[in-house]
Amino acid sequence: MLGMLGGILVMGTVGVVVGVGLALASKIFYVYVDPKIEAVDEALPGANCGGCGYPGCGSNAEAIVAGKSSPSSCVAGGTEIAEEIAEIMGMKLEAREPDIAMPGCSYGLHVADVKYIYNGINDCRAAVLLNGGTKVCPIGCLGLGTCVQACPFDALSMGPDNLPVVDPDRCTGCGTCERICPKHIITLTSHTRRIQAEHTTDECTAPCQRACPAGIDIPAYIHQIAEKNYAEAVRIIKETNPFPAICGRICVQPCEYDCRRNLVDEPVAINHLKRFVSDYERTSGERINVPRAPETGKRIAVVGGGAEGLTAAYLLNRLGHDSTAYEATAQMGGILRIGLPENRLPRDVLDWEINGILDAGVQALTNQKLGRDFTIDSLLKEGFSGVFVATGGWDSQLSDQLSEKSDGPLQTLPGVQLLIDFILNQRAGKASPAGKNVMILGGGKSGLEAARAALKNGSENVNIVLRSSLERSSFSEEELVAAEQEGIQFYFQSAVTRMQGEGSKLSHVEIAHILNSDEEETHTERELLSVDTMLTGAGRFPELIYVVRKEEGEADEEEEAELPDPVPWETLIPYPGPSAEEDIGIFRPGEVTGDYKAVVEAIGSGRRAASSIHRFLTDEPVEAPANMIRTYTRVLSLEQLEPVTELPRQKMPERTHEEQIADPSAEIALGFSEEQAVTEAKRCLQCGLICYRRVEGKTIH
Amino acid sequence: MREMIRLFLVIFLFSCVSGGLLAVVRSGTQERIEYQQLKFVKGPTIKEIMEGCSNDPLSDRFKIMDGDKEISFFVGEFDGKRSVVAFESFGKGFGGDIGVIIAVNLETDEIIGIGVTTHSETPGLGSRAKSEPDLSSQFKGLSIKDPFKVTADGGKIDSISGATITSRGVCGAVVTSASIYERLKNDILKKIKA
Amino acid sequence: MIKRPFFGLARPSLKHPVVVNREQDSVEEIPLPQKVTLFLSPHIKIDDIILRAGDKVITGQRLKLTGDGKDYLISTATGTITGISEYTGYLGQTCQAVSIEAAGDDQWDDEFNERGKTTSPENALEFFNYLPGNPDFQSLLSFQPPVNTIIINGIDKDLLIATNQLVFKTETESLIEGIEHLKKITRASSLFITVPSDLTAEAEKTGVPVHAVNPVYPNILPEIITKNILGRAVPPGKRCEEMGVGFINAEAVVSLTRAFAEGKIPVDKIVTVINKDYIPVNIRARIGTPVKDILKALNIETEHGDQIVLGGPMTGTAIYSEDMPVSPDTDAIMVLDKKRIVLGSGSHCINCGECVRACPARVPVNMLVRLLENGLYEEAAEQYDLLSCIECGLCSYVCVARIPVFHYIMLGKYEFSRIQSAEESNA
Amino acid sequence: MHNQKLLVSSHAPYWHNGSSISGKSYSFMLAALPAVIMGIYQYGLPALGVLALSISCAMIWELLMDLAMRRPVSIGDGNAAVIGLLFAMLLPATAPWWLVVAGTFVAIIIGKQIYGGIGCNPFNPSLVAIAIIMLSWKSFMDFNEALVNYDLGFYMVYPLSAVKHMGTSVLSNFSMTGLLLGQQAGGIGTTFGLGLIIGGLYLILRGHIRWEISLSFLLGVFVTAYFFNIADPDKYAPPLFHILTGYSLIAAFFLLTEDSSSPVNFVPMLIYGAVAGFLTVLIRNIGAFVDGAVFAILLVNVSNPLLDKIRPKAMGKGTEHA
Amino acid sequence: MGDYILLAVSCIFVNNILLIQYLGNCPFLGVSKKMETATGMAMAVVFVLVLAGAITWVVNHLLLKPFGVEYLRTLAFILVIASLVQFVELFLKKSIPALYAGLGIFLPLITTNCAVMGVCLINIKEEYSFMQALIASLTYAIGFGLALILFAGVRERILLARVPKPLQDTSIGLVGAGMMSLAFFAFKGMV
Amino acid sequence: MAKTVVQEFTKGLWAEIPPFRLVLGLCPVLAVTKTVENGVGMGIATTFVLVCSNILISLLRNVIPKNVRIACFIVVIATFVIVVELVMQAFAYPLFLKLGIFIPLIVVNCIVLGRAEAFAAKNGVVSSFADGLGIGIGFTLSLTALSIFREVLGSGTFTIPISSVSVPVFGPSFQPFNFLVEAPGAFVCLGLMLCVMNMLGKK
Repeated sequence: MLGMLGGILVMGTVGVVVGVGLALASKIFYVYVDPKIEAVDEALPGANCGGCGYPGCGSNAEAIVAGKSSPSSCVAGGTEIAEEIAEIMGMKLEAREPDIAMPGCSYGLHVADVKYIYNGINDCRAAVLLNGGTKVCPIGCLGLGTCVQACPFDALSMGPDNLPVVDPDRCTGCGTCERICPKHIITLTSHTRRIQAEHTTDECTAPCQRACPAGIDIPAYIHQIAEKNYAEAVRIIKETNPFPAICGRICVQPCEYDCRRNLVDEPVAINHLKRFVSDYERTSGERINVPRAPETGKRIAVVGGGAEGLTAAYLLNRLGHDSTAYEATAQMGGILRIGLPENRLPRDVLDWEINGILDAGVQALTNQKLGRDFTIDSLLKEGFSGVFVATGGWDSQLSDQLSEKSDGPLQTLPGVQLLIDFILNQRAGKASPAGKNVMILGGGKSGLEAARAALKNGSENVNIVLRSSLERSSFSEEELVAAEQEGIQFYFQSAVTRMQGEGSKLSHVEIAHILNSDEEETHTERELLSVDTMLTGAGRFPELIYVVRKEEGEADEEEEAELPDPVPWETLIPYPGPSAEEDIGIFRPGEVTGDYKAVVEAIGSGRRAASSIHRFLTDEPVEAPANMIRTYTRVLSLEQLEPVTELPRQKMPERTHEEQIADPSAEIALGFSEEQAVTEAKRCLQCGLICYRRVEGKTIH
Repeated sequence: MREMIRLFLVIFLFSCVSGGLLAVVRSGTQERIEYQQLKFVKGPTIKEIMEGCSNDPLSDRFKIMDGDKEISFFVGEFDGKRSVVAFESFGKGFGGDIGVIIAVNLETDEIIGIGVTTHSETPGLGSRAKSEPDLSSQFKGLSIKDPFKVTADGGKIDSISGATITSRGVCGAVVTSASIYERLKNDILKKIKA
Repeated sequence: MIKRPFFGLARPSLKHPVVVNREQDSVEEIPLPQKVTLFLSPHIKIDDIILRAGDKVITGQRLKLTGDGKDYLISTATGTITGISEYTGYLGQTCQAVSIEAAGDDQWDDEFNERGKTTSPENALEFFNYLPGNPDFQSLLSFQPPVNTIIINGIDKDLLIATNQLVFKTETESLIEGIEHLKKITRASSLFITVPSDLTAEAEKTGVPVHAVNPVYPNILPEIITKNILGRAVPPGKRCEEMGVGFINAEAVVSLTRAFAEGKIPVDKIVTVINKDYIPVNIRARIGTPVKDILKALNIETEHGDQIVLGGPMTGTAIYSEDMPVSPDTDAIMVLDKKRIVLGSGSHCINCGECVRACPARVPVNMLVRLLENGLYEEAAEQYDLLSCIECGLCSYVCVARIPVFHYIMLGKYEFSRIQSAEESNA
Repeated sequence: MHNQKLLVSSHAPYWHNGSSISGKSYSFMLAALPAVIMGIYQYGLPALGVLALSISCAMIWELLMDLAMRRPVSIGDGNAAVIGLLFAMLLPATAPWWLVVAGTFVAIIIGKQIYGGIGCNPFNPSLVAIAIIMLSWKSFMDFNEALVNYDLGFYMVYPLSAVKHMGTSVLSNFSMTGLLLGQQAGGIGTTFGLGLIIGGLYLILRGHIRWEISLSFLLGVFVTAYFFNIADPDKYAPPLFHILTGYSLIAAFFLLTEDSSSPVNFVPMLIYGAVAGFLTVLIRNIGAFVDGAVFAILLVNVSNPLLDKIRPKAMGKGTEHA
Repeated sequence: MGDYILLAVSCIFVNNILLIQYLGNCPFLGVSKKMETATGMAMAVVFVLVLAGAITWVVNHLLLKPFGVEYLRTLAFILVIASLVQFVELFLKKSIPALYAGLGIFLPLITTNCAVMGVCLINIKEEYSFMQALIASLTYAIGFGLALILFAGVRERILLARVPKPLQDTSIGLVGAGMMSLAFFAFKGMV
Repeated sequence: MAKTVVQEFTKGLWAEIPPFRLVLGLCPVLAVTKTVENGVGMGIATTFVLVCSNILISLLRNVIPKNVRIACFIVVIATFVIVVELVMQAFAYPLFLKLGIFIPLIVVNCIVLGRAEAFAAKNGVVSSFADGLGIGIGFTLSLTALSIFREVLGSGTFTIPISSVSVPVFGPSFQPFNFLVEAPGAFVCLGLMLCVMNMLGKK
């Protein structure tokens, strides 16, 4: 008992001293350090890989606590650490789709053309110092394995053909390889990124790929067919084109015109191969889909159930948003359903494809007409983060707006009327409502007529916006002077870039004045005009995305807040595709964007719209990459091929003439057999920028 | 302030509780530990130097206070006579204290034998003081009243090569025991007889 | 490769050639080629160039390249522009190359003459950027703080080359006149001439202070000359021009004389061609002449696996195509037989210290190369003097493990500047 | 573009002075030859056996390790052979075969290859092996015990242990010329002082080793031994004796100068050598080991990276603000 | 005086706490990758160990011994050391932030550095006087620091070498430490 | 996230086996693995402390204020260490002598404090127990493996735990590789074992 007392006494004394000392010290020497930073730093893996974009885990921890970086910014840590950090921060975690590195070069040094024999350091960066590397191709992999050495997670190795191979299980998507590769061969990729990808100049693209309006990775899927991985082929196609079976039947195949095999014999039957794999999907009975990115909780409305609208809806769905398609008629499909003969596009194929999109999670509402059953305003009010109007491909959504119902004008697109309607009504003596501020787009002489009519009807400001320059306009000097005296304002060399309004009313239109357009560089000056009625001279109205307008300075976070009534909105233009000559404005010279010569263009446009919306929702700039390959971009190519064995193109089996007569609605083309498909796929030269598959066994040296 | 008190209290309580708890464990094991220490540390040495005795010196032990230190004495019975006591003393070695047990014939004051019990000397050098008999056997038969010094210091004890300090430490321990012996001889005799 | 000396204790001694009384004093003329190719400076973008294929040009014509007329090119042949193509060169820099198909006889452009042949700095900048010998008037005239010391190189910047020495020996009179022009143009407060010690007599005729250099590599590197003349070393990562010291080749000075005398911009370059046996031949060729034509005129054959270097053995740049032309700064063309090519090894540094002892800038190359191998460019610059390197190449020359040390260092410098500019743009 | 003529592209410089690792290794072997021949002459076939086994084993271990780690085979550079040779030179001629095999394993694998091969080893591989063997199998490394069956006509007691145990009185048994000419017990290649000096001078002249290290080591040994000798001439041998016996000379020219584990700057080289010399004598005179060279060198190897931080300022550095 | 020097030599070299006594290896391997951190750690250890050695000696002789509760030594010591370290950390953070920036991050590591605790226990076990304990603590710490800094130099080079993948980092660090420990055998038997 | 108790236990045996995976607690690993007996003894002692302190800290985890938690953990751990020390003295005295200073030093073994801090302070009693036991057994296994390697090759013997009997493993002609039982050998052995573990792959 005495011993016990001694123990307690002594330890008690020590405890008192220590306790008092520490308690005092913690008071006296108190320095505030945000415990969150320490906690976050502790939770981070400490690999200092830099994948988060900060120099090390410590600085990322500070950035996370400061709110500059997201809890899931650590790519190396994975979800577990992200959850832990989110917990420390008291935040809800936004799920993130994993990125993995993907090498973008498929011809190693021993098969590609080389400029010289390299004698130097085993490091790609060093090789680049000597005339940009050994390969003739300016973007080809130099095969010295710098990325392999740089990978902090051992996920890369050099494959047998001296190209890097990624181990997807180990790759954390930190991006070290992407940053270190001097040729930018390795890029991080995910389905999200692939859906949004545009072909760029620093990327190895085949001629067919560049020609495809939908941007399908053609060599990749043909390669998968040759390897008999049909499901993978379908998945690759669906990343940019959710209608392989339809496209495979009715596409105008611009890709085949550019096929490099044209230099030798006949192009590869790219489209027939697409049809073959889509039929494979159809007969297998199982849907093959692009994996869906983590749920974002955002809802997007797509007005129009045609190829463009459905493409956008499907891809938005794949990007993690909830998309709903509104179709005015009773059935989805748009012009695909009514514009094509049954024997070229059987209806069951169409239904199969549309059902596939619906099965993937896209909501579809039929018999819903814009302006009658819902308005853009009502959709925004309902909580959609964006409304994509994709009705342009079929007919004008504006032409019959006054005839449908007798009781007043039916508003489809807020504040927009067709110039021709306005004039016809005017001439017919019907009441033509036009607001105080009227803007007339194009229209030539009838534009002027409409402007005068509007002024007569009580409009105060009437502007005519013209794409052309003053010299090239259809107005004479006298006409202009006269018109300006009447109070009509002209804007030459200008384009509409944005519309703003509230509820069902248009309030402002932003136009861009294009300055010195003769020079290579174009400068624009933007101007916001008050407009409540816009009369458009063109027959069709471009695809636009309507989103809720935020006042400047309004915090982003308060999305939950009640929307004001009427909803303020503005329009967003999807970034233009590679074939667009001009980048500015909605209305382009000649036709507007929605007039497609082929379904594949509509699909491409739908994909870009989906990508634009996704970019908008993730606070990225809505624009194409600066180095996107456009029609006028100079791309290295080949004029002739080294001897390549000529191989005949597979013939598409077709119904005989007699059979066609017997059953006129049955499909004429029958599709490749598997053997045919694989043989045809093997004809593909698997082109890269300048590489292609050479005759077997032949090497350069 | 409240935080400080709380902080202080927790540490205080923790210390007290653990101190008390350990005291209990300690009192439960104390006896056994003491015996174990004797058995394993000194036991083999005592047995060795008192070879031929007819009793168990380990259990035949008594304690005498030397100043504020308690010293254990082990009694050896030779030829039916309880004539030998063995006890431990310490000398400074190279790596710390060296414990030396010395057995003395109470009648002749002659050293029966010495043995090194504990040390922390360099293995292979100083440790030979314990493992090899070169050093300790030199003391056998000498009178405890002799001045023990190693040759390097002008004495007659040959030190272990490479371990002068250790040898010096052993001598020092023997010298210490001599003084203890001198001081306590009367008490020892008393105790033995008792 | 040359044989290792038996006594390895001493520093490597790489002597410059002495041109006095040698056969090579004669200069062989290379006929006008069918096609000349002229490189534009890398900052000119293809989209800005207003020259078009099919444009007719005449010899010595000042061709405006861009709309604002700041950038120009001196045509070196009379004929038609056949194309503008992109070329990726040393350090991965891309620049545009203009090819001109020569149409027989030269017609000379008279613009310089018409403009009065004044010695104003503006005129120099407008006409002399492509002068043979590649004078850097841009630096000499517009550097801030201004360059006030100009050193005329009478010794060539690399081994085996004799271009400038030759000029010194054979065209002393023109040189004296050229120096007068140079003085008027630049108004530099002091001029020096550097020559190998055995050309001191010729150099002294010019009346300009002469700095005789022991003709052993790397004594002729600008940084070392700056240090020897000014007594101040160039701080790491800085250029000599930042110390107020500019350099101009003797050949460029002589070209000035010719330009003023004839009223035409000279378009011929003296080049030392070093064939596979290391025997140098001096030739005079039109700027833009493909290497192929020169080799053909001299009957030098190349095979698969050989190496052609523009410049000398220590600092030149290897080219991969014989279509590569002679530039205003091409002092030498060296053809290396494949047997003589040193194969770089992937060995680790064995820490023998040869490089450390050979380095004139006292850079700890042994540690530097370790860091560079591991890609630690920032540490290399901060702790191991990466930026102090004066790019002489001696480290690679002496490396026992045959590591391409110089390559590593240039890679390190390149990557380090990239990292720095990336950081600057982030900040 | 097939079969076209391609040129080689590399970075400047395009010349090289012709030195190579293999050349260096062969020079080392050549330099070691006098001492080795003397060793074989004195100890006969067993010495030759040890040498042959050691060199071949070293090369085999190197090869195996290269294969195991999928590295380019590096035995061609001769470095492994040199390590094997030096290791064997340090052994007594009677070393059993398994000792040689195990020793070369330690030297090549633990001493060199696991750090990444040539140039990466922070310690001299041969010495790592010798030190480990000295700890593990003392009796085989005790030259007195090992060479007990040899009678070569001179005093067959390992000089250092003789002095250590018996004091300087035994010095009369040795003549300095005798020691210089190899009349002493010791390792196969360590006794013939003259041969080692000739080899060392050859290496210095060829520029393969750094004379600063060798010189400062010998000076370090000399000065330290001199002071010890002055302090107690009965106990501590004179400086020349220390230089000519044990591993001193082979250490000065062959072991201490191993590239990877020694400094390259002038001042560090001097310090490195001198400290090694000092420690060698210190261990011999007051330490537990008979010959201190092995551990002294390992100890300076450790300090090499730190020492090598002493270096001259790079040209132009620090003048920015001048 | 001579004894003290002998003690110092013994503690720094002959019985080096890291390489011969195997104490304090976790921080040894942990912070030896860079010279800077090694120097910081070495300084921190010297600083703390001297304080800890003195205080634990006092605690032992003035508190534990008189009460006969030496069995509580471990508990008392670790408590004292841990709070000492925390105290020093707080103190430096507030008063000498410059020093804290250099040493601060190493201080928490010292709490679980068995070299500190080990030396305190050795001081008691060897029954050193206060002065001896102080010197032993200081010199053990110096020995620790010396080994750490030397090793950091070696390790910096090893990090730049082509060590095979499975051996990288700690594995090769341990082998290197073993070699260094071997080298320290040089001092064997000197004192 | 939710791991079962079994998982908490088994992870200590392979996936997170100290000191190979978590490079912590090296000092005892190096110091006491000269003989198998020492290794096993040390392992068991550590396991005991680990399990007990894990349980107690897990129980008290809501009582301990955050800013003095380390001090409190240390008190808890030290208490158990002293218990082990006393018990070992009473019942396994020879082993106590051999392990010497390393028994009290369990208190600063990073593994023990590390588990307390990283696991027991955040988890329930049952998982903390499983975790402590798993890690402890893993630690013991590592020590055993290392000590077998070192003793068998370094001394040519095998000391059976508890009985303290050293059995020669090889014939008399075997020359033990003494280096392994010396300090440097301990470092090298551990380094090479880590290498082997790395080669065997994580998890």
